[in-house]
Amino acid sequence: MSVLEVRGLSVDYGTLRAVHDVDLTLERGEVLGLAGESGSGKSTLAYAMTRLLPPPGVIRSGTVRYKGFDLLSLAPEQLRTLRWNDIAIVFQGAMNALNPVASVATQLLDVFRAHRPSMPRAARLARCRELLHLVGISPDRLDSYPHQLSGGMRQRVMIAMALALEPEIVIMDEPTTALDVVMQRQILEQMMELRAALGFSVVFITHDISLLVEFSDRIAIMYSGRVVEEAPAQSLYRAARHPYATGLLGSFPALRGPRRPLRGIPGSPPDLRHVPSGCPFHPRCASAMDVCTARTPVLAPVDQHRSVACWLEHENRGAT
Amino acid sequence: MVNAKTRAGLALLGFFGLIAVVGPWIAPYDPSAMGPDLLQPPSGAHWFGTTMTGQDVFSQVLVGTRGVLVVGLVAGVLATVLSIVIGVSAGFLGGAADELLSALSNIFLVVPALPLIIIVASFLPDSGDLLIAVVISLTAWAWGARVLRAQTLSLRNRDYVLAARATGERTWRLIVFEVLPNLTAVIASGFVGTVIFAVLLEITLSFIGVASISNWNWGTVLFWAQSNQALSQGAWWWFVPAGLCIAFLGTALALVNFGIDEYANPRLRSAGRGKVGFTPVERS
Amino acid sequence: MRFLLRRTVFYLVTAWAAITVNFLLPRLLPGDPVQAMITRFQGRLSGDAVQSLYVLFGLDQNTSVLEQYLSYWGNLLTGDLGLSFTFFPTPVSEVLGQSMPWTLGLMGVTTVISFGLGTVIGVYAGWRRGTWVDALVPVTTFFSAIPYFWLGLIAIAVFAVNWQVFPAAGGYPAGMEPGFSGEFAGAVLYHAVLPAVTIVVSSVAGWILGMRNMMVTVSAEDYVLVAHAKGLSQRRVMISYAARNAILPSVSGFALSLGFVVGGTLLVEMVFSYPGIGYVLFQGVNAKDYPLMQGVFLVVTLAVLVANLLADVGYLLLDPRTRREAW
Amino acid sequence: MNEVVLEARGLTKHYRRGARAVEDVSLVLRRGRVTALVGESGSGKSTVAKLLARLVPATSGEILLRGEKPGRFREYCRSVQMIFQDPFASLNPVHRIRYTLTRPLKIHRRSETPEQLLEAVQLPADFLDRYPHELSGGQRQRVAIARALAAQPSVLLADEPVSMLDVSIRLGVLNLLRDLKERLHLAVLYITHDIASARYFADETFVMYGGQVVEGGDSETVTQHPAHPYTQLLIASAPDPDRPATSTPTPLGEPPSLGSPPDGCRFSPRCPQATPRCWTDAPPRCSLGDGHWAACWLYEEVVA
Amino acid sequence: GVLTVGMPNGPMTENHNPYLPTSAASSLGYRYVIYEPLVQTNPVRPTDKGTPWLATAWEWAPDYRKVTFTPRENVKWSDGKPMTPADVAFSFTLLKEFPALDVHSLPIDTATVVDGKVEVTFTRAQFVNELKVLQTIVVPEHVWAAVPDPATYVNPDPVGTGPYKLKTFTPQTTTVVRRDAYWQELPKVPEIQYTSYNDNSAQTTALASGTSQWSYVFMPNYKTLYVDKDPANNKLWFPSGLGIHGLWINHTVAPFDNVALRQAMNDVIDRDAIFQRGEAGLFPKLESPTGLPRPAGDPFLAPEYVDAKHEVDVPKAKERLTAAGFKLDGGALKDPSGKAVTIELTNPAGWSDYLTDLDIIKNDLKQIGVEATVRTQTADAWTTDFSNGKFQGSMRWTDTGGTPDDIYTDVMNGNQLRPIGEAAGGNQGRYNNPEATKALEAYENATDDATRKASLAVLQKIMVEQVPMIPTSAAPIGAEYTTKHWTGWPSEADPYAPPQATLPNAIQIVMRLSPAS
Ligand SMILES: Nc1ncnc2c1ncn2[C@@H]1O[C@H](COP(=O)(O)OP(=O)(O)OP(=O)(O)O)[C@@H](O)[C@H]1O
Ligand SMILES: Nc1ncnc2c1ncn2[C@@H]1O[C@H](COP(=O)(O)OP(=O)(O)OP(=O)(O)O)[C@@H](O)[C@H]1O
Ligand SMILES: [Mg+2]
Ligand SMILES: [Mg+2]
Repeated sequence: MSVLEVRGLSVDYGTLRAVHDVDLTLERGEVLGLAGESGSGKSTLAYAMTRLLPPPGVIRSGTVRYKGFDLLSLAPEQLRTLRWNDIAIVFQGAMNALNPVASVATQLLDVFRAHRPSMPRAARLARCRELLHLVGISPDRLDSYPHQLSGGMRQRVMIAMALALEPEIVIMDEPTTALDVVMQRQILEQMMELRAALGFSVVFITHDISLLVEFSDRIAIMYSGRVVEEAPAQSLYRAARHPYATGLLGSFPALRGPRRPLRGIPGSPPDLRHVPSGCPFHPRCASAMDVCTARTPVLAPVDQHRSVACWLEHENRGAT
Repeated sequence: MVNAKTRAGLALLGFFGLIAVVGPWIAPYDPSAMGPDLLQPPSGAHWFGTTMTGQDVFSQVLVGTRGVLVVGLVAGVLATVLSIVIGVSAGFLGGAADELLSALSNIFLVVPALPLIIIVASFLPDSGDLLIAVVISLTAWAWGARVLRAQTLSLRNRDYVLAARATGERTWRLIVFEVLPNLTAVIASGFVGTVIFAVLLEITLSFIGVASISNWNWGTVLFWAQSNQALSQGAWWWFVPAGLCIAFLGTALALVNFGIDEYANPRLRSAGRGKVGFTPVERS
Repeated sequence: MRFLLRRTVFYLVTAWAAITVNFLLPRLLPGDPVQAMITRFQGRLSGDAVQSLYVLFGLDQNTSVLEQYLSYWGNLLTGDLGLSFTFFPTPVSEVLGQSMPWTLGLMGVTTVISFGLGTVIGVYAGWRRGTWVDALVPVTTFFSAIPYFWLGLIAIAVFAVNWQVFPAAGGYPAGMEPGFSGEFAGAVLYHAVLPAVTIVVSSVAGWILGMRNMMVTVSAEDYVLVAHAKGLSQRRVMISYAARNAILPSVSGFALSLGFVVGGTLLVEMVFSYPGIGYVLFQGVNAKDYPLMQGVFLVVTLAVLVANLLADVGYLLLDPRTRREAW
Repeated sequence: MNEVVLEARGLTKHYRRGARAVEDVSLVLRRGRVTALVGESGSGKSTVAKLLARLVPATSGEILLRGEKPGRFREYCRSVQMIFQDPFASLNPVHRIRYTLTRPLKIHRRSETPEQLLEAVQLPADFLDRYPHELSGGQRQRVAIARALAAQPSVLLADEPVSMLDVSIRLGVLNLLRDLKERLHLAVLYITHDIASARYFADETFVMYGGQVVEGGDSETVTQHPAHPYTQLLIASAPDPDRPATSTPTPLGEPPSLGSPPDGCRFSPRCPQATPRCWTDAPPRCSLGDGHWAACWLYEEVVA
Repeated sequence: GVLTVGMPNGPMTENHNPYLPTSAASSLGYRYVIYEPLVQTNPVRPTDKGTPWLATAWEWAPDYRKVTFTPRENVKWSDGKPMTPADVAFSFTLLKEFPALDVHSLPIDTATVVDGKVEVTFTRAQFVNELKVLQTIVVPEHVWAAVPDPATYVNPDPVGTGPYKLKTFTPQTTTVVRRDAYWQELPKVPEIQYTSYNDNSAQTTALASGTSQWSYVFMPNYKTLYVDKDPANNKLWFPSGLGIHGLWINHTVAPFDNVALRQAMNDVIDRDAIFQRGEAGLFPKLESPTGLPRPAGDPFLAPEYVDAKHEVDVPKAKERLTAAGFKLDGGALKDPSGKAVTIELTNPAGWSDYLTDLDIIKNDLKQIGVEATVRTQTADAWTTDFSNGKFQGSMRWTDTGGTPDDIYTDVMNGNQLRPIGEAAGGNQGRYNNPEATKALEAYENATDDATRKASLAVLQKIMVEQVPMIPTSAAPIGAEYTTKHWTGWPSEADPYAPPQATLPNAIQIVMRLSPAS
């Protein structure tokens, strides 16, 4: 059963289309990984779903359904009550995501004040302590200010805050970039444990393919504002179908096992202002065909679990 | 690119600039010439009326524009240069130099401006426009220097400054070419602020009778109007135009300042009308 | 603590330098108090008075500037600011004591009002960027660009002379004796309305503009976005997240301007015949009244420096990020 | 071949507010070799790079360039260039790329053109007239590399040059570095969080923890046979799609405070194998053969 | 029932010392309703016999080195003690012992009580200072003898012989109330309020609105600003004493040492324009070429100048110049050596009346080809430059006194000559004429009227023919007052006293005031 359904979402920054006609489904309790080149619109997509995209971003088309509501047509007040209660976000830079002049406690309590006005103060405080404990931070850190916490701790405070109201969906945008792997693992494993316990769904954005494969159930790969392939993590890792996805998987070094040659992807990413005609990847694609320069392939299922936006797949399909 | 506010400001400023250049030529009368019509309200012959001694107020305002603009610009430039030299050096060099220069700007901040101006004006033989501009800039740089110092402190450890140093740039080049350009917005708005301050101060000085009133400027017009109690005499035409001109000049500068801010701060530029927190849905 | 100590030492040094400058400044002025007095009376005091005045002001003895400087410090440290020449033989401290409350009252209150009002409007204008509130900002700058005396005189012409709704001059009615009565307080308030309103009108734009621009900048910060994401009410986000951070730069400006309050404003006091310290200083300057000038400078200098120090401390309290450095 | 170009002896850096960012670090960079520096966040890696570039003054310790004490800064930076960690922060937003690239050429009187520099990092020449904000992260990082190369240094200090890029672009940049190393015999210090890339690109790898280098040696050995408990933890924590389902136990605990580090081994509070001695005495460098060493009491016997 | 007096003098501090020019009592003038002089003299009619006040009679020795006062008898201090001759003598001794109190620098030698009369002797002849001596105020010995330093005494509880005593003081306003008893009939004004405004414009507004009933303030257009607001009652009278304003010329600057040039300048300067426009009709017109204002100067005029009037006469001026070798060349005047004649006129910025005068003078001088420029300075710089002789031309006043001596001494006394760069107390124009100096000395020390007349004639001749300074206006002793509440004010028709509230004569005026019906 899906908790979030994105259909045909397009987002513009002025004249520039950063997200292009994206379809995405998030199932209950699953971790959906989102990867792709930098600048392919991952963050834009995640923020647009909750209408948190800062100006000059504008949503041009599409629907985002959550439990039957279309988030894009809700009035601000309705949206406000839904936020955090149902959809929480862990932002990319935890350094800047906490209000520098308010203590951790204040910022946690704010969430309860807004969404659980009837909850007694003592209960709120108790819940805050419990939350910090949950993410492995000593509760006496409640009175600390953000600058007094290390990057990892701030990130964990954000996670605690995200879980405060036991939301249905948690969106995490590169929550661990710039942290060392030890810290990264600590945080993610905690998150996964909590997910197992609480049963929420996660949208997880990162550049680190290894991490993504390891932690997510399903992965969507974005290129130039579009989702080009979507498949269960393991099957994507073992056999990607879209040439860009294949290229990505062939580009990262492995820590263990024999050293394998890294293939990389030739060429450079497209300028979003001058996107090539047809399939945006075709100038870099080894198996590009005539049709690729002329028409843009759409994301379509190729088997039960996998969708790909590539003419190669579509022609196969057309043949069958 | 340039928004409506800035355009309006620039247009107004250009208008005053034009008057400053051609004012003395297009003035219908010699502003000092005492005509036969004493204290006449505005008429076809005297658009802004006449003074107690029969001078033409319109001509005085026209001719006086140049002095105001010159003082404002010269004082603005000098004060800005001083504040840059002292503020940026203090912030960039740090250590003892910083403490010394900060103390210097603090002293200039607390030393009262009026006596200082009187003292300097007394020492120099001719208290003309340029001198007043110099003196005003002496009293006006300290605040800017403080602001610039604080900004520089935050800039000097930016990676791009370090990176430029790592390529072997000399210190003065770091200051001039790496730090300064990033202060453009601050400097520009400081400059505009100082120009407004200088214009107001010059006019005030003329008004309270400290600055020279040998040359015509709007302050001189107001000085004569006030010392002849124009308002009490009902001669509003003598008092009002110069005051409004000052206000419009100041507003023009402030409007330009809006533009500078938005031009130099990409966040302000791109933020548009949109509201943070609720991305608009505009289906086409 | 070490931070505070270092700041204090810095301020002490600055104070010393500023006070020394303040001592030298009046002595750099050409002329002397007696000549200035003769000039000021423009013939109504005969030239014969020169001799008696030199004796009166104690300027008939020759002392070197260094001696004067040393005795000045000696007197300062014992709290003696000397006798004013303008109001001879009233002690400078008494002259200050007499005009300071008026200055502090009028300027202090209007500075606070102006800051408060400007901040509130600025917060709102920045938050609702592009709406009519925001469009108000250029209008207020128009008022701030008007020379103050012009605004004041027009206000007098309109409200005091033409409509006669407010008094034109003074801090209280001419015949009334200051005291702690309700009647007197009422009269003082009534007399303060016109000066106060004109001050606020001409100074509020600066605060609005600064606050608005900070709000616009801060509104784009991640933590404001997070606050929205948390589903907090608009008010809460605007006040506790955006405004709370945006106000920081204004605070030091506010503290400084509170320091400058002590200096009074010559123009207000001239235009409204208000009994403050600005006009006293102006008289002192015109009269070469060294002791009075020094006294006013001293008070202003100390007030500004203390305000500066307070701004530092205030910053420490308001911005937890700086606290670590301090303690 | 492989002679020492840059050597650091006992480098120590204490920041003014008491952070002991780097403690007694000794390093050797050789011609034509890439030396990787990995470690936890805040362990002082960037500080080491800045110390080596002489951008921050060392509290103690010395730096030797080709065996000699370095002279004037300008001469020094001709030989030692640095790529900064953050490509968004290290390019001045007000200058066009042309300015950024022309300056080092002028300063060091090189005869190349900026176009040639861009070509070396595989960027088209029309980038010269762009401003940094018109470039993507990967493009910026390549410009930063081009700038560092303009002086034709013999040592390149690359501080996380690829952290912000997606893997395909990352690969391009690293290949470029390797190519330079091979063609120009550059000595490279490669700082990274991506241990797998250290394995692939670096000849030797050093591991830092809490301001100290705790292990060093041949990259393959350090990544495949980590000796120091922290290195083991690091390797075990690194993401790996092929990881067996049984996840590694990771100790919860906070990184050391650099203000008042523990007396003995700085890792001791978090170390699963810590002994009482670890708490009180700093461990020596224990050689494990083949140039592989670790600073840990566990290997004391091996030395003895 | 209150008389409100206003002055544009800024805030006051509590100081009722009648001697100090810096005290509120002097600044606002209420010292003269609390303390009284020995004799009331009228500077508008300086040669009139004084009105006996605290002295019922006085008599000068022929050489004017001694004066004998007969103190009034039934006078009581406001603390109830009687005034004695000793008090009078003490008041003179006080001035001698504390030169700081003696603003007139009277060379008092002794002051003794002889047979209930008081004899005061001087080290120099006091003919020219007669009025100043007679106007000396009397203070109670029983109060002031105990004051250690009268120069720094703020006199918190003033005790005087006048009909008023201090009621309240605030920095803005001082109030005095009528005493119960007085040595003559009590005045009808029960209370006087002295209010200080911060500047002329505030004072003018107060006068116009009737808040102030009596003041002396310069107003640029008294008709619209004041009189028109209540034409029936708002009055002003600006008589003149023996003091003048004029264009001072620096005689050390060539070619202004040339008398023909000075005469020519005098010929073209339009005193009427200065009266009308520059001084707003308030500074009385100065018509006599001798520089003596009329009618105050009438008794002193030499016979040949009694009917002389200054007239603007451009052709005559040009004639004089040509005769002296000057050339008018295409509108520009060249001196005999061929140099263009230019003059820089300086005055403090902010002195708008003088600056208007200078503008008028500038335009006038253009008629004889003299290129004048007007430059403003700060008041201090101007004061210093003027007394140091570093100016070319400036508007300034002369001293005012009971005889023409004050004017002429200021303008041409050779004893006050100082080299350029050294401050001079008078004769700042550096006019060097031994004949003038001798005539002044003769006038001051003469013991008979004939000598006085003769030397005065010499001085007037020098003034007319040498033009050491170009007089433009008389110095006014004027005031604005309203007859709405009180009548009996001095006026042109009844010039019994100068109308200002800050002069000793103020009490004379208050005594004459009666409520308007
Ligand atoms: N304010 C903006 N104005 C114009 N273009 C923008 C703006 N913000 C983002 N973009 C563009 O939109 C595209 C998508 O950006 P987005 O931040 O969603 O990418 P991303 O996939 O999250 O990249 P990264 O991996 O670097 O975080 C980028 O090409 C970027 O240049
Ligand atoms: N300018 C400075 N002043 C004070 N402390 C500093 C300064 N720069 C760095 N530090 C401190 O020194 C320590 C080492 O910082 P450094 O940047 O070298 O770490 P790093 O290993 O590069 O970390 P990362 O992997 O996050 O880049 C950190 O604790 C940091 O807080
Ligand atoms: Mg992103
Ligand atoms: Mg680093």
